[in-house]
This record gives sequence, C-alpha cells and structure tokens, in this order.
Amino acid sequence: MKILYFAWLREKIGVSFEEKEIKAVTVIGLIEELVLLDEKYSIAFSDLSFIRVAVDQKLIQDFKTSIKDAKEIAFFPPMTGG
Amino acid sequence: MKILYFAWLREKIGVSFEEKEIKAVTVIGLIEELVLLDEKYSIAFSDLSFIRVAVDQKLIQDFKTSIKDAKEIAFFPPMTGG
Amino acid sequence: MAKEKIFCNLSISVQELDFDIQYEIDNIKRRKKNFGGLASFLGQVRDSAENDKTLLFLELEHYPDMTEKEITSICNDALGKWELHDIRVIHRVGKLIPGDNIVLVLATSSHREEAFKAVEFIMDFLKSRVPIWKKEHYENNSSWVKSKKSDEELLSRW
Amino acid sequence: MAKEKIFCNLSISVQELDFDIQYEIDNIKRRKKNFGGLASFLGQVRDSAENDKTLLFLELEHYPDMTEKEITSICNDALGKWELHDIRVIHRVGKLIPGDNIVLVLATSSHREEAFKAVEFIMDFLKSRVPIWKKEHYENNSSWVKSKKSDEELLSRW
Repeated sequence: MKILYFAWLREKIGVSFEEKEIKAVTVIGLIEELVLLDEKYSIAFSDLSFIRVAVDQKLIQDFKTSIKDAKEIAFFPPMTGG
Repeated sequence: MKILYFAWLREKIGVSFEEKEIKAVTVIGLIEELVLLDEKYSIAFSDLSFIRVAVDQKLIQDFKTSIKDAKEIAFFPPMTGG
Repeated sequence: MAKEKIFCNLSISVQELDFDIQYEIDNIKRRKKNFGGLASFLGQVRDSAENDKTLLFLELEHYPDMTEKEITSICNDALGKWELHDIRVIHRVGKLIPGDNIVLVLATSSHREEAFKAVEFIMDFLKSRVPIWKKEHYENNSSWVKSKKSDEELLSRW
Repeated sequence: MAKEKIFCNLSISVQELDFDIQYEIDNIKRRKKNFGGLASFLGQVRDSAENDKTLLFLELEHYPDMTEKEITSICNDALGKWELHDIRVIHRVGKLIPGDNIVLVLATSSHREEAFKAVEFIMDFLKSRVPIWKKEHYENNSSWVKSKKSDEELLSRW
C-alpha cells in the first residue's frame, strides 16, 4: 500500500510517501501498526485530533473506515487552503 | 424654487427642471399646488406610491416634510440602479 | 477582537466610460500592497427576455448632484459596520448595450466575511436608494424598468 | 420561480503561476456574453504581524492527485444549491511573497444573491476541506499555519 504524508506530518515522518506491506484493515489499525514500527510514527500520530485522512483521495471522517481495497492512504494535518 | 423631474416623471411633465414661485411649505403641499396648475401634473402625480422625493438632494420619506428653506426639490420614480 | 479604527480609502465614480477590474485592483494594491481579501461584484446589462423582444440598449439616467453623495453615504454606512481597507464603486450611466458593464463594487478587508458583507450591502442599496433609473429600448418601443419589491425587501436584512 | 437547469461552465486550476482577473472575466464573456452578475473573491498573502516578525514568504504544499478533485466536488455542491452560469477557481501553490495573489473564485448568475452565496460557500470549503497547507517562512524560523476553529465552524452555515 502507498502511504502519503503532507505538511508537518511529512516532515516528522521524513518522507513524502512510502510503499508498505500492511496487515491492518482500517485506518486506525494502520496507524497502530505504524506506531509500533518506529518512534517517528508515534511522535507524528501522538494527537489524532490533528490528523486528517484520505483513502484513495477521498477525505474520511471515521478512523474505523476500511482500507481493505484501498491503494493509497494519505495522512495530513487540518487543511489551511484559501 | 427649483423643481427637478427624472425618468418617466420628467417625460410626463415635459421638462427636466423648472423654476417656480410657490406658496406651499411642505412636499405634499407643493404637489397639490402643482396639480392645480396643469393636467400634466395631475397625471404625473396620480399615484403617490410611485413618487420618490429629494429635498436639497436628500431623500425624504415623509411627504409632510417642510420645504420652507429648501432650494431644490426633485421628484422621481422608485430608483432602479445597480 | 478589538476593533481598531483603520483608515479606509473610499473612491466613487459615476461615469459613462467603461472600466477594467484588474486596473482597479492594481490601484488598490499600489496604495496598500497587502489588502488581505477582496470581494467584488460586477453587474452587466442583460438581454431582457421579456416578450421575446430583443433589447437594443439600456439608457441610464441619474441625478448628477445627488448620485455620488448617496453612494458615499451608503459606503460610509458600510464602513461603520465592517472593518474595511478600501471601497471602490463605479456606476455607469448613459447608453449601454447587452453585455456592457454597469456597476462594479470592490471591498477589501483582512476578514473575508466583512468584505463580502460590505459588497452585498452596497449592491442592495445601489439597487433602490441611489437616484439612477434604467430605460429599456427595443425595436419599436421603450419602457422604464420597474423597481422590484424584492430589491426593496432585501434592505430590511441590514 | 421554476428552476430551469442551466448548463454551467466549471473551470478549476491549481497552479504556481499568477493570474489576471480581467483576463478570467473576459474568458467567461467570450463563452457567454451575458452573464448578468459576477461575484468574486481574491485572496492575497498577508504580512503576518505575529511577534513583529516579517514574513519572507509563504510555501503552499498540496496533494496534487486530490486537490482539483476536492475543489470540483465543492463546486458541484454549489451548482446543486444555486443557479449559476460559470464558476472559475484558481488556487496557487508553491512559494508566494506578501502581496501575491493566492486564490480567486468567480461565480456568475442572473441573480446576484446566488452568485455571492456560491463564492462564499466555495471560499469557506477551500479554507478547510481542500488538501492545501501553508508554511510561513521568517528570517530565522518557519512554521505551519494552524487551522482556525472559526473556519471550521463557518461550514455549519451551509
């Protein structure tokens, strides 16, 4: 699965994207899986109220959203466009 | 006193302005005085709900407004700017 | 938020000539590089679809000694309500054909909501409080545009 | 009033290049001479007055595969709510300095209220629903702009 990071999440993780074999089937499962891998993830994901998620380029509100058939998950902070 | 007319009021009266010696001391008094002078005024002022008035270039809402010290009275239909 | 009194630049033109929005915005930028947000409204002469008649042109009559005064008074009311940096109003008069620009209202503010509200407020009052009248000219006849009750009613929201 | 389905022209750009409002309006005119009324919002990079630091530049990062999709979806929501002829959205990304244009939203409609509402709606959603992030760069440091609770709260009005 392709995982993307933007803005300060990208800076904390250190890459803008990575390809990973993952077991998790939900967004929250993926976060928990990542956090176990390396401290940089636990720092980046320490407060989920600042985390926004897109699954296959669609914003999702519920962290329990399934990612079983997903190709691309993006994590980023609250948006500040306009 | 200088009396101005705009839009269809100007067309019905036939002039864009006229100088008149008048006795009336209020807007409604002036209208009544004009209506007695000529039929064109009674036609133009037949429905006062379509008449708007500015006394010395200030819109007034009340036809009983005094015109004792006024230099310029303007009569016109509801405005359609913008 | 403390309401700091900001110097606002107010510029009003009633003219026969056309105008260019980018030029007007550049003028604002020249005075103040950072205006934050700019809301605007541009009104055009529409084809009147009434009775399948084709509008040849629109004639805008106004009360020259009063028009700018009234627009200024409306803009000053807007300045009392919202924190604005600049207001620019251009209203055309004379003969205009379908597709021609009639009116431009620009307002800048650090807060986009205030800029939007100011432009809407000014447009609402331009419609029924400024001494301007429109006459539509068709092939065989012409008629004065009637004021709309809905335009008058909109004023009550402010 | 019967709601007739109008063909609406929707055009969205996410780009590093600057833009020219008059050019964009002329483009709309070229397609449809009579748009009635055009409401717009132009956003600029402001000097951040925070801590008396001078903003050197702003860096706008975005999610390229998603940004235009999200803006399109917001504009389609606007089309479902109001009778519009044209929507034009330009959002800049990359490095921008104070005074630079960031965003332009244009909407045309026969009814000025609908054009205003559409522009405000699109701006509100651009602020907190489109994957764009701003980083402020100062002389000795830089920081990501924090999202504002007030921007999020504004969405509830639609």
